[in-house]
Amino acid sequence: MTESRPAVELKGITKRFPGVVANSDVHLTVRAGEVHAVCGENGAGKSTLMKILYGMQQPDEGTIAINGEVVRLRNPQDAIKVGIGMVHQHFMLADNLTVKENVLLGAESLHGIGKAATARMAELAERTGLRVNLDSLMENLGVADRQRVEIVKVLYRGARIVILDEPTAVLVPQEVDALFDTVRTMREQGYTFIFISHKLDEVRRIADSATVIRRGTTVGTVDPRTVSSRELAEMMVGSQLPSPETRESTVTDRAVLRVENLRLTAEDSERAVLDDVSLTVRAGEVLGIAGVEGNGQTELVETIMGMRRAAGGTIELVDAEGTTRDLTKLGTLARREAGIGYIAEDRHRHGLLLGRPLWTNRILGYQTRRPVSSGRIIDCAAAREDTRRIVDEYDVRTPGVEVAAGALSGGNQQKLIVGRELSGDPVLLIASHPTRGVDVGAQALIWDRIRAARSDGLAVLLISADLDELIGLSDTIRVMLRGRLVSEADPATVTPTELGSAMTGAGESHSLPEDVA
Amino acid sequence: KDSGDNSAAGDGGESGGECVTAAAPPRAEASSKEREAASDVDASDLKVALAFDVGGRGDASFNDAAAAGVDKAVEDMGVADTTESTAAGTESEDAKQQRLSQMAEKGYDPIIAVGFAYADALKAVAPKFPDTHFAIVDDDSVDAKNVTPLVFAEEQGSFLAGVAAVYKSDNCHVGFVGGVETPLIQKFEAGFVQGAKAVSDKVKVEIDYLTPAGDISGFNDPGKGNVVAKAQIDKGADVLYHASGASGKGVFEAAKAADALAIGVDSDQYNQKTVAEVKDVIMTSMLKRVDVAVYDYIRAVASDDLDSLPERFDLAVDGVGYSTSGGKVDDITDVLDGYKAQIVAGEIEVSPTP
Amino acid sequence: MSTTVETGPPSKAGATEQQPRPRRPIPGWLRGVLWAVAAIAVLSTTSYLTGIDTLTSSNTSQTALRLALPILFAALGGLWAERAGVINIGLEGMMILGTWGAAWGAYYGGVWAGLLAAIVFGALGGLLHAVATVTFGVNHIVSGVAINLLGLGVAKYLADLVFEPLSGNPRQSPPVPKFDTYSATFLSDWLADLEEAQRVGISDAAGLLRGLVTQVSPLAMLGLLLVPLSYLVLWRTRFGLRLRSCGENPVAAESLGVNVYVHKYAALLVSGGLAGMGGASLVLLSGGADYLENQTNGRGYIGLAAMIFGNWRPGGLLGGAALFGYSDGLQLSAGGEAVLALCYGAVLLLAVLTVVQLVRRRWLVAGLSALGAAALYYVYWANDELPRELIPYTPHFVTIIVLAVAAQKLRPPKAIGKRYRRGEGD
Amino acid sequence: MISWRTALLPPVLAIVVAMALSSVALLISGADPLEAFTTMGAQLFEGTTAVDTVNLAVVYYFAGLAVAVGFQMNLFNIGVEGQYRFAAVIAAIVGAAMELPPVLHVLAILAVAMLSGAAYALLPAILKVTRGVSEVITTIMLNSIVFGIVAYLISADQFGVLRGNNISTAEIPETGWIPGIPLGAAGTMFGSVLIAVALGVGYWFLLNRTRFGFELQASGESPTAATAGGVSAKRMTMTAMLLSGAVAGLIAMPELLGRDHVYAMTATQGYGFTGIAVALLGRNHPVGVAFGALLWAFLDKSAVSLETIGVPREIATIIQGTIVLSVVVAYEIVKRAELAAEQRRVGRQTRNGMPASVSQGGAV
Ligand SMILES: Nc1ncnc2c1ncn2[C@@H]1O[C@H](COP(=O)(O)OP(=O)(O)OP(=O)(O)O)[C@@H](O)[C@H]1O
Ligand SMILES: Nc1ncnc2c1ncn2[C@@H]1O[C@H](COP(=O)(O)OP(=O)(O)OP(=O)(O)O)[C@@H](O)[C@H]1O
Ligand SMILES: [Mg+2]
Ligand SMILES: [Mg+2]
Repeated sequence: MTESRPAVELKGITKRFPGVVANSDVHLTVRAGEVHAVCGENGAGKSTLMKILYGMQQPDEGTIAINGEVVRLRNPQDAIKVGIGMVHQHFMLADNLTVKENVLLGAESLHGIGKAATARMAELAERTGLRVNLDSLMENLGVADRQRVEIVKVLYRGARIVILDEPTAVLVPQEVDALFDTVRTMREQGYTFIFISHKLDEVRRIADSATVIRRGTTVGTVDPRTVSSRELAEMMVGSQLPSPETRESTVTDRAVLRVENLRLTAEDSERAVLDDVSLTVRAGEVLGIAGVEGNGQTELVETIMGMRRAAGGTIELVDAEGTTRDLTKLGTLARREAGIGYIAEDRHRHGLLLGRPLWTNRILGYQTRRPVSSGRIIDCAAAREDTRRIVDEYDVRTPGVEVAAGALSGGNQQKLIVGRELSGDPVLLIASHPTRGVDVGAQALIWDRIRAARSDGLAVLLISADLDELIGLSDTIRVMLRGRLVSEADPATVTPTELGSAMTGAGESHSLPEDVA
Repeated sequence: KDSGDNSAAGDGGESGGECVTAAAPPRAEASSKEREAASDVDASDLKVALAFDVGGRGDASFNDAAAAGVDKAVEDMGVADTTESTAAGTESEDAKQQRLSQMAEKGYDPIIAVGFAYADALKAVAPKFPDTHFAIVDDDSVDAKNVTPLVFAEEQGSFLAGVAAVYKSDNCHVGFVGGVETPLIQKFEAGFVQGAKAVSDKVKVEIDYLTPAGDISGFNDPGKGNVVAKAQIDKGADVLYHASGASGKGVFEAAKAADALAIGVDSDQYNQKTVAEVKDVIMTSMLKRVDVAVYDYIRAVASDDLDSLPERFDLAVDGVGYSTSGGKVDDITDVLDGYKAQIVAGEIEVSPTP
Repeated sequence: MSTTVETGPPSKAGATEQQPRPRRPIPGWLRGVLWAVAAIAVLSTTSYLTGIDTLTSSNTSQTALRLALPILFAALGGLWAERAGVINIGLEGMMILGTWGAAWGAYYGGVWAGLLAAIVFGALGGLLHAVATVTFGVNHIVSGVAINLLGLGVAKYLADLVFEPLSGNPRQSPPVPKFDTYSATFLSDWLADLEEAQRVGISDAAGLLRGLVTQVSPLAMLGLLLVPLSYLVLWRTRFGLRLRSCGENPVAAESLGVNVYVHKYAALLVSGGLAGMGGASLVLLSGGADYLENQTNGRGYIGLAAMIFGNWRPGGLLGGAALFGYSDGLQLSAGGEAVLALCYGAVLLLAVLTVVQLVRRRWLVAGLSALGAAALYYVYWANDELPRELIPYTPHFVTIIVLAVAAQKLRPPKAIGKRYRRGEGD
Repeated sequence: MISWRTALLPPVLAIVVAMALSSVALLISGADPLEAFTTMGAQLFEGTTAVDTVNLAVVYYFAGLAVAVGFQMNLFNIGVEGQYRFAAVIAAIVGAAMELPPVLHVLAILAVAMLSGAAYALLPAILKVTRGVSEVITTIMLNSIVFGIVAYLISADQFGVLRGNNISTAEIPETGWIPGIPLGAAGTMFGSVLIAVALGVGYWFLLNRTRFGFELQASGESPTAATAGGVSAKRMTMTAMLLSGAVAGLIAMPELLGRDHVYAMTATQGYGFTGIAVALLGRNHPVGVAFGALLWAFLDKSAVSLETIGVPREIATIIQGTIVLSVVVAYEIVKRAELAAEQRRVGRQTRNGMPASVSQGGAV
């Protein structure tokens, strides 16, 4: 650190929330023109620190210096003025505005709102690989494009210091590569990046230096190219790096879920979102579905859960005694009661009642079943009791079961959900991105629990964008493309890159080694 | 720009042109005798309370008239003390009871409830204060010894309005705009139509109400009154009679804009401040002398002579009538008084329902 | 001009954009015109078939405009507030404040002073709403309900204090000056000729149009002008973009340096001002009322409904207000038989809908609308007269029926009604 | 978790603020605030006012609960107004036509009222669920339409009876009355007060102890999460709306069965709108709504007494408006103060002991 004028220098930052100290005495120095990674467990305080740097929150203590000058950032305007831009962990986009409006917002004075602005935007879109009509509504864009819009937004404002808070969580490897290419090129042009990710190999690929934060304080800064992922992880949690590898196959030949010729049409047109999807999950098997987001995985899961009405096809569930039930006409609750556990991809939207206490969340989806309910009447005491059990068993870090679910960090919320969904003695678990945005420690725990349940005969339908997870956990992998299951892969042999190209349709279904489709 | 100064409306023409088909009744001598001031009665030991219906003092309608009656009593008879309280539009029934009870408990006597909305409250309260005198305007359904009904023959007054309207109509086409379609307002309609038909068998009568029973906004929406009156005028009506409270202002304005005539209601609207700028279209008003009734009632209480009060304030006792301010009906007062005499004499029966 | 309902499902427009095609979607104004033409077509057919020509007379459209005006202002007020993410159920209260202000200002300073005072008083209501909802994070509906109470109470109180000495009546102001009206004489005469000509369609359109160019007050012109103006400001300027972003995703807006508080305050001030103008339009038009207690009579709520009806868009809310004003005017001036004729019009509309749905092979909807058509036709055929008591509520029925038929996908601003606090987003 | 401070301080603060503001208004209009407030307070001990207040509060309580049911799932049933009036007129007509033994008759009328209230809420519910039409618009429209329906039904050609200048439905026979609770000189309390208490307890139990209540609140909190948890949002909307309508059906019953026995054209309107304010004041909690209803009824009653001392009654309306607003503002302020206190507490802890440890719920 001989740099005389670091681009960013945070000193002694402390930030308290009610009941939580998100940052305490954090120090962070970022040299100009480098990619600086910030690593840490869920809830370690990374996002909070970044929001402080971006002026969205005020530190209780500490100073911020940009390019050597101490500044007070009272709001994002101040931050933008000194050249800071931020791509948030959760998209900061208005769905009902157009792409152009989203980019323009707040920066109208730079290039006006007319032709000049459009031209500049088109140029930036080109550079970041954003290929959409600038006048289309934001809600019509896929995740990767949304990510690109976020980056265009930052660049449009002329930021020189760019914060990327978990930008890769939703991207497939090819998209990650494209993003990294962009980042590298811009680094050459003198941009400074602060990069947050839970994927340590990514950190090691792109970052010039990395600062580790644990429980709100800085542990230290290292050169990621000289330390291993394992060492990094140990700095973060102080434990060994978990791996998602399945040890031995527990697959039986008893089918649990049989989906045949499932079809689903879009709400407002005849377009097929799911096109003749057939699959079978057997007891003790983890069936992984790979696919770029927006190819129908979400819809598949929601159709199986009964949250969407299929246009055709059948869904059958075989319970432990071997009786087959046709689920096609049943509602979500009946399907859950039949023995399906469901880890939704978006825990905030579909998994939790954020404003309600943990024990209330324990009831959600189980409001008709013991122990939390006796059919019509809710048993609050039992719900509290069982929630305490989950908190203990799944290491949910919380002051108690009365706190609102929204007060927990993402990883802990996820652990609570996994605990809940495995509590009802399910025969089938549908796990959508079960470890998205979850730190390594929590990840290990979740994998562990899924594996344990699997060896007890649970059938698992796993959807994940994390290809390592998918390969490591699945017994079979099938690839989904434009609403169809196009190919099958053997997780024992397939590499993430191969899978990635199958997902993007590059080899169009015939490129995989174990292809049987 | 549209010209904004329509000068005074039609001069009416002599006795109604071809429209009138019935012969004018025989002349009767003007029966509206001057009321003698009641200075002989001393009411200085009376404490009078007035419980108004929605609108209260200043509503330029029956509440105001009641207030005027009390004011005059204070002046003439030296009433010791008065109090008043007004109902709110959305108040519950027991607020009315509470109002009456509070007045009675404070020792007010007599207590005058203005408006039939007080009927049920009075039924409940009057028996609890058997020594207090109560009166209720516009209702005779309360059957209690200490309650005096003060009701009017609105249909008789409206009959005269109908007669006047036909005499002044050039098109032989008149209109009635009711505020809210309640039995009370239907009396006005009934009398008006009978009056019009009595003098002409050719006359066309437009009848519209702004809102149905229960929706009192019809008494409070000049905009709607204006639209409806305009539509009636477009259909050919050129004399409009309204019984629509504050909405009447819209009727007057429609008449003014189209050079038509209008008839006011309840009090002499020609002299009312709130409609001053359109008063030249008001050819007459159907008077409902709530003030007289209230005044007479107070006097009767003071002189302990409640039996002297008429059962109904009708044409015979000048409880209803018509106004002449503005001079637009001066030419037909003979006709009107003639009909009045016939009604008083019972030669013409006016039905209170349409 | 009577039923410009924007019912084009926005999601569909979106879907076509996903795979960009060279053909551009129909612009909003054109869609408005198309709807207006369709509405006139239905009305003139109905009027031809039933022989009731008040349906399309100039008088009807003239009264429609007048009755629609307060609702239009209120709806515009709602638009501004809700586009900035604040539910404004307090429009009624702000309107009441506006009526008082209008009478007071006009009494002392003439009509324009009245209008100004109405705007200021309405805006004060808006300011209060802003303080409560934006600064203190109070639930928007609570605050709105409170403002309705306060507006009523304060106006009554002020009327008692100020008007009573002048008019002798605490519930009414003294007579105040009114706006003059203007007619485009040349146009109006030409249209009158056309209307007289009794040619199907043309005469009807001419009749409706003529009502809109005769005896129009500056306030009505202002109201109509404010529709495109609101569109331009909200959708075509930087301020509007920022304001709308506060209603869609305030945290995102904040993260881009937009001062959400300032924009919400501004939106509510405008909203209150517009509601105040709505109040003024009850007071300052000839044939109107001066100040009169309770004269707004729920028009603020109706305005809110018109705005939702119009899918939070200026063109749409104009359609909603026009629909309401038209059916109210028709009902008031032509009574039961015209309403019955409207039933007949609805039958025609439903028949068309049935055919369209059959072509699209949506059997259920087609069946339902066919059923509705049959039922309404029965009502028309079996009755010479509808229950008299229900006629005054024609506009309310029409609104419900049109909404039920139009099957629109409403798209409220996303963050509407949500509490926003600086720095609390994620 | 609600401490006594968060629960009680705000309303007290709000009442103080409201009194302060209205004092200003009183002073401007030349009245003596002290006298006004004493009169308001004193009237509670005069005559039957106290009992009248409770009676009115019973009505408001039903109205508040009807609105609160909808609020529990973010459904804004502004149509309680129309629903209760529709239910009242139907119940009055049916009740007068029925001949049944005493208790049964009352129960039958209550059932009819609840069914009619729910029926009037059915259309908005259906339109919302099947066509996505906002319940706010439809219920606003239906609130107006109910005027026409009531007028039609009680017109003399249909079921109306002329009583003086008033028209009303025929009188319900005595078997259909709910007897009052005589309290001597203090007046007669509505027997319905017991129904109100029962309904409050039932409401609490329904919301907090039953699956239905759980599902209702879950869909209010997050419709998407509720859907994923097996709660059908459409069914909940439908049930909540109908339930709200059914409770609304009871609003007019205390007066209809306990005092008036007929539904007249002059029957009071606006209870539905009052219900919104009361529900909000009581924060949708059964006990809170009860307090809200009592406070509101008290203020309404005071308005009458104010006139007798020559103070404009609008003051009561102004007080009501300010109270609603300041109660919620006060809740907000108190909540923030508590938050700040908590933050300080945590800050102290971290400085003394170790930096936020996992077990203490620190930064985890
Ligand atoms: N606005 C807030 N109010 C209260 N607590 C908060 C708030 N924002 C964050 N926290 C808490 O502060 C802690 C740090 O959160 P932060 O989002 O910074 O973690 P993170 O490191 O970004 O985690 P992740 O990897 O899950 O994104 C967490 O315990 C979180 O619950
Ligand atoms: N900040 C707030 N803003 C608006 N409403 C609130 C707020 N906090 C609580 N409420 C409402 O107030 C009501 C009372 O809260 P409380 O937590 O006591 O509910 P509860 O769990 O139903 O209580 P109980 O278990 O005693 O019945 C709740 O129904 C909730 O909707
Ligand atoms: Mg986080
Ligand atoms: Mg984070």
